[in-house]
Amino acid sequence: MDNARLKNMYQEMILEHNKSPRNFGPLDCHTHYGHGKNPLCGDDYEFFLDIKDDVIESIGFTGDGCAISKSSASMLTTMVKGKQIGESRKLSETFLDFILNEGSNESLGKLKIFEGVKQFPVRVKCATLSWRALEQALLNTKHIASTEA
Amino acid sequence: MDNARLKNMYQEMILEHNKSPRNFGPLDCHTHYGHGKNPLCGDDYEFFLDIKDDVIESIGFTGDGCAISKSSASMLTTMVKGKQIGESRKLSETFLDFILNEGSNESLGKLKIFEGVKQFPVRVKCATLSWRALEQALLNTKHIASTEA
Amino acid sequence: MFVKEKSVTTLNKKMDFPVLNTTMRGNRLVYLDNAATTQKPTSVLEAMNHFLTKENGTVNRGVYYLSQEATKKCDDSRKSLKTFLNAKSEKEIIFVKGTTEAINLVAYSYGELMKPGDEILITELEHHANIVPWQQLCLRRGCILKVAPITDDGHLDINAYKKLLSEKTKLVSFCHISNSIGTINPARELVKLAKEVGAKVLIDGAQAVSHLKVDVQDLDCDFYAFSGHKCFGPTGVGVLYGREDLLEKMPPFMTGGDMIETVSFQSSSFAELPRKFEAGTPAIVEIIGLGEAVKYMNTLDYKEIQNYEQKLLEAAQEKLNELDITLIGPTHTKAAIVSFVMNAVHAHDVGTVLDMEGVAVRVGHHCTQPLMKRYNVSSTIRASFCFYNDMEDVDALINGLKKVKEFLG
Amino acid sequence: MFVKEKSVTTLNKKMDFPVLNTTMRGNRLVYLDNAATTQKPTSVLEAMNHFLTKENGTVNRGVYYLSQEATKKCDDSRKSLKTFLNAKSEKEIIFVKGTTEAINLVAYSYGELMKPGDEILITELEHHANIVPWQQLCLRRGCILKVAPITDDGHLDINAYKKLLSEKTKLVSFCHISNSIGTINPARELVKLAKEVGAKVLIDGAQAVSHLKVDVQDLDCDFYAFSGHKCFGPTGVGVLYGREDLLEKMPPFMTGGDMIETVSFQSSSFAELPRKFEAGTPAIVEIIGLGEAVKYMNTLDYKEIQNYEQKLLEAAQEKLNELDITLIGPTHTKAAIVSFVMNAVHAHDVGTVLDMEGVAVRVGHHCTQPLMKRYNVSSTIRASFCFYNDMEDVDALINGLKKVKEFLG
Ligand SMILES: Cc1ncc(COP(=O)(O)O)c(C=O)c1O
Ligand SMILES: Cc1ncc(COP(=O)(O)O)c(C=O)c1O
Repeated sequence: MDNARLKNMYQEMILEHNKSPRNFGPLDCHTHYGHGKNPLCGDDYEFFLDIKDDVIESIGFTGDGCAISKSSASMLTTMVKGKQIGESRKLSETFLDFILNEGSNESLGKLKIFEGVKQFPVRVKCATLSWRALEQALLNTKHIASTEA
Repeated sequence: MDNARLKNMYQEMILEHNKSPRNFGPLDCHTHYGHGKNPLCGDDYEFFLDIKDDVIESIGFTGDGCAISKSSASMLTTMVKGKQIGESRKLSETFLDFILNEGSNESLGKLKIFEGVKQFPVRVKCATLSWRALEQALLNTKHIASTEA
Repeated sequence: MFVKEKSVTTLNKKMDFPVLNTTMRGNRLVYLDNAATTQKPTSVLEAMNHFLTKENGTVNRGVYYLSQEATKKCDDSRKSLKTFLNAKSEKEIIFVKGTTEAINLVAYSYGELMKPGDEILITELEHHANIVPWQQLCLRRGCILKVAPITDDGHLDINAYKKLLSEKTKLVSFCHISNSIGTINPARELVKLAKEVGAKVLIDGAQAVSHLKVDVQDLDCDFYAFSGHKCFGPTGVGVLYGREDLLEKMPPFMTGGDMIETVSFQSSSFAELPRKFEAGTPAIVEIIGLGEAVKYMNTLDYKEIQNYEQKLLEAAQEKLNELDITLIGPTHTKAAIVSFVMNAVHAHDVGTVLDMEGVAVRVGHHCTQPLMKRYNVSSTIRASFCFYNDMEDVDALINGLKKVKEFLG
Repeated sequence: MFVKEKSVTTLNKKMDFPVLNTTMRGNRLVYLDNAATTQKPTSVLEAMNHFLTKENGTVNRGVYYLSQEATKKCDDSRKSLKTFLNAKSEKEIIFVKGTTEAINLVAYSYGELMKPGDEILITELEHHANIVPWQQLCLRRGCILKVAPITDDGHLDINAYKKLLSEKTKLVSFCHISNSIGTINPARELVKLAKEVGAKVLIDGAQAVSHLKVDVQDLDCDFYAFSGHKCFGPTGVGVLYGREDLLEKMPPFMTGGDMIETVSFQSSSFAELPRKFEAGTPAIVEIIGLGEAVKYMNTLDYKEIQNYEQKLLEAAQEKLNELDITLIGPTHTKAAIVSFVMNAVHAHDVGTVLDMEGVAVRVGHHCTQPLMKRYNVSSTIRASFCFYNDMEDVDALINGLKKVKEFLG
């Protein structure tokens, strides 16, 4: 049944990021921190950002969850690394608007592949979780203790 | 509709006792006391008994309620006045068995007219209330303060 | 004017309610116990039946179809209720078992924020559900229960109410409409007065939702409680509306699954609103049924209904006054609920004879013993009308009462 | 032997349950989330529908036909439950909203009789509904919560349990069957041990009633709690069995109409059992539905069902072991509930793929976070069987999991 819909959600790239997540692991030193958690299904991720002069110089994440949430977290890190805060926020907004509403997928680049998730309404929050955590991290202006402290 | 069933319950004698209850009013002096109360419909009666040498010399009741409960209380007083405790208990048992189960109505005398109530299951407790209060009063061995005290 | 008259006299909704089309004791059923529970329209019954036969599943945690659908339907129901009550947010809609649980929830949970000496003000009109939970709270926390009296004509004594309000008053709780005698309280005014002394206000809306349009923001109350079964929905479900900031501050009432965020044996943290107050598997099919009842109510024109019900009420009161009865309570500013005693015939006997005619009324104290005491009666006969009643129902009541007189008068 | 085998493999009840005969995503529905909620047989649906379309009325105070019938039906339901559980008296059957309310009722009400330093003993297997209410009670009254551990194979560590019992232990509460991993607790033995130190015992029977014959006198427990929706009845109703003498001593939990004897503004006195604990309009149609579910369960041969379910369980476990999965919890003395993780695939993804095959399983922590932690997993895939499942359902699960492997492995 419905193989097409499943294949559409579990795209190769998603499965690949799920197996080998990028930027996985905490940062030695970070200036911003975000925590995304879905108590109902147990998805739980922490994001560590090192922001200098308005630019996300470095980003890492830890945690566990389903293929959608993990690949979303992984791809998020690759997308925002090196970007300015404003640009990252904009990307986040565009992505959420694309997933939650009928927003355009232009300017989303490879994030477009999450299109298939929209056919699985209960899985949508798996795709959005890490972006929510990013927004939270970017709001967080005060420095957070580095993991070394 | 169903006039027959109604007439069968609201027998002349029942209506007559309801209008002119016998032994209505408290006793100046009593040795036993019983209280019957149905909080759901508001029936509420108090029984005052003066028992000497095992005989119910005098009995009175106060309170208010529906035609069935009031006539039942009134007829109860006329039936047990002058009877021994044992006899009264026996009468009570026979009456309750008649109303609640398939018990015989022999030896019930004019109490037989409550037969019609059996066709109105929710009204059965109206007919039994005062008999329950009587049983309670007869259990009550200690003297109760007279109303004059 | 003519058009209005017409619509008023032709309002006929009986066909929507299967029970009303059954016969009773050989007559058509004359259902006049709507203050106890209302009948349910076909649409509600069908929504429940459809769910149970085709889609039954649990909510919240399932990734499978049935559970997703159930979750969506319950969410939709909450959305409908938010709009229906004009709440600001869905977080303010808590599903409970009924009005009684709603008031107990506030008494237990908001009660935890109250201190010895704090005062709770209720009125003489209240249902036991809006009396006893406060008495128990007073016993638990040393608070003081005050009661605003009514005047002989069954309306709240506003001056006395004002005098009882003070900065000690922390909570005021009153019924929107009295279930027993039909009084419609001037809710907005009462809320305004209570707010002036800084008190929070709960409105017991059990009787109101089926009779008038409720707007919690317009009323400006802090809590609003009602039962599904009294507004065309099923038993086993009701709603507590609560102002979000207050609900946030309140500790949970019942605890268990679905209302927690994380649990360890050391401690637990609680979920966001509204789930914080909804422990355990919700009354799923009942919530769906209530959602459908809201849809039904949304098709009603409350103005029209109020006009119509008032016509029924006036006719009933007029005809009752020709009989040997005494009306209890107000004669104006009241919902279509009449409470009366028949001179020389006990309410219970009246009920039985009416039942034989297929006329269903309530006799007793209507869970308002203090109010009965106020009027020095132990019980009344209460006929409570709904928009699906009609003049024939009024006539059936009157004819039944004549018969009572014949039999027992 | 042959005859038994035959009856075991031919048990087929699917026809009794309308939902099981729907198609799902083009396949027949394979419903394996019975621990969350069970489906309802036609007889239950018809009883509810009949009541709502023909007889709907409220209970207790009405002298009219509809109300009398409703009252009688609810009374009959209570009688059926008394017999079903082998309680001594109908006074011991309290209708509540579900297991969660039942446990909260005991925690609030029996909790009032507890003192600082009193201990409550639960187990590591418990559902949040049997953890959080006790934590809250401990916070309210200064009691201490103790937790009996399980062994790696998912059974209660009886020695540890014994050691934790002392004369300080005032209440012991454990599940009859674990909803998460299926463990069947040796309830009688656990009760006996608890009684030796004078503790009262509550059994959370939410999962047990659909799988085995419950006899509260034989178990000798003080309280037994379960939900209607988990044993073929509707949502919105459940039962708390309580020993009469204990219930008599306990203060009421929720208060309001129907549970009082007299109310004045000074004080109120409470009604007799069971009404003392049933404030407000009961969940009438749900109570009627539950009564009908009991009738249905009375037609079942529990021995046969247990045999049958064990066959399904064995087959499922055997076939699962051939896949790349890890079973969590016990392998014997367990109900037909299997909990597992798939190596390298997250439970959530498994659930989605299975759903696409029309196979409904639960993924997550099953409201047993501490137990998940014990096994060092954040979630499991749980397939919970009922007697209406069959070998085809087992095969559908296995095939679905193979597909998961294909897609995501
Ligand atoms: C063992 C156990 N206890 C308690 C509960 C709570 O039951 P309910 O949600 O019906 O109140 C459940 C089910 O969720 C359960 O499985
Ligand atoms: C004014 C009022 N408040 C509270 C209640 C209690 O509602 P429920 O019994 O549905 O909880 C009722 C109805 O009985 C009522 O009429």
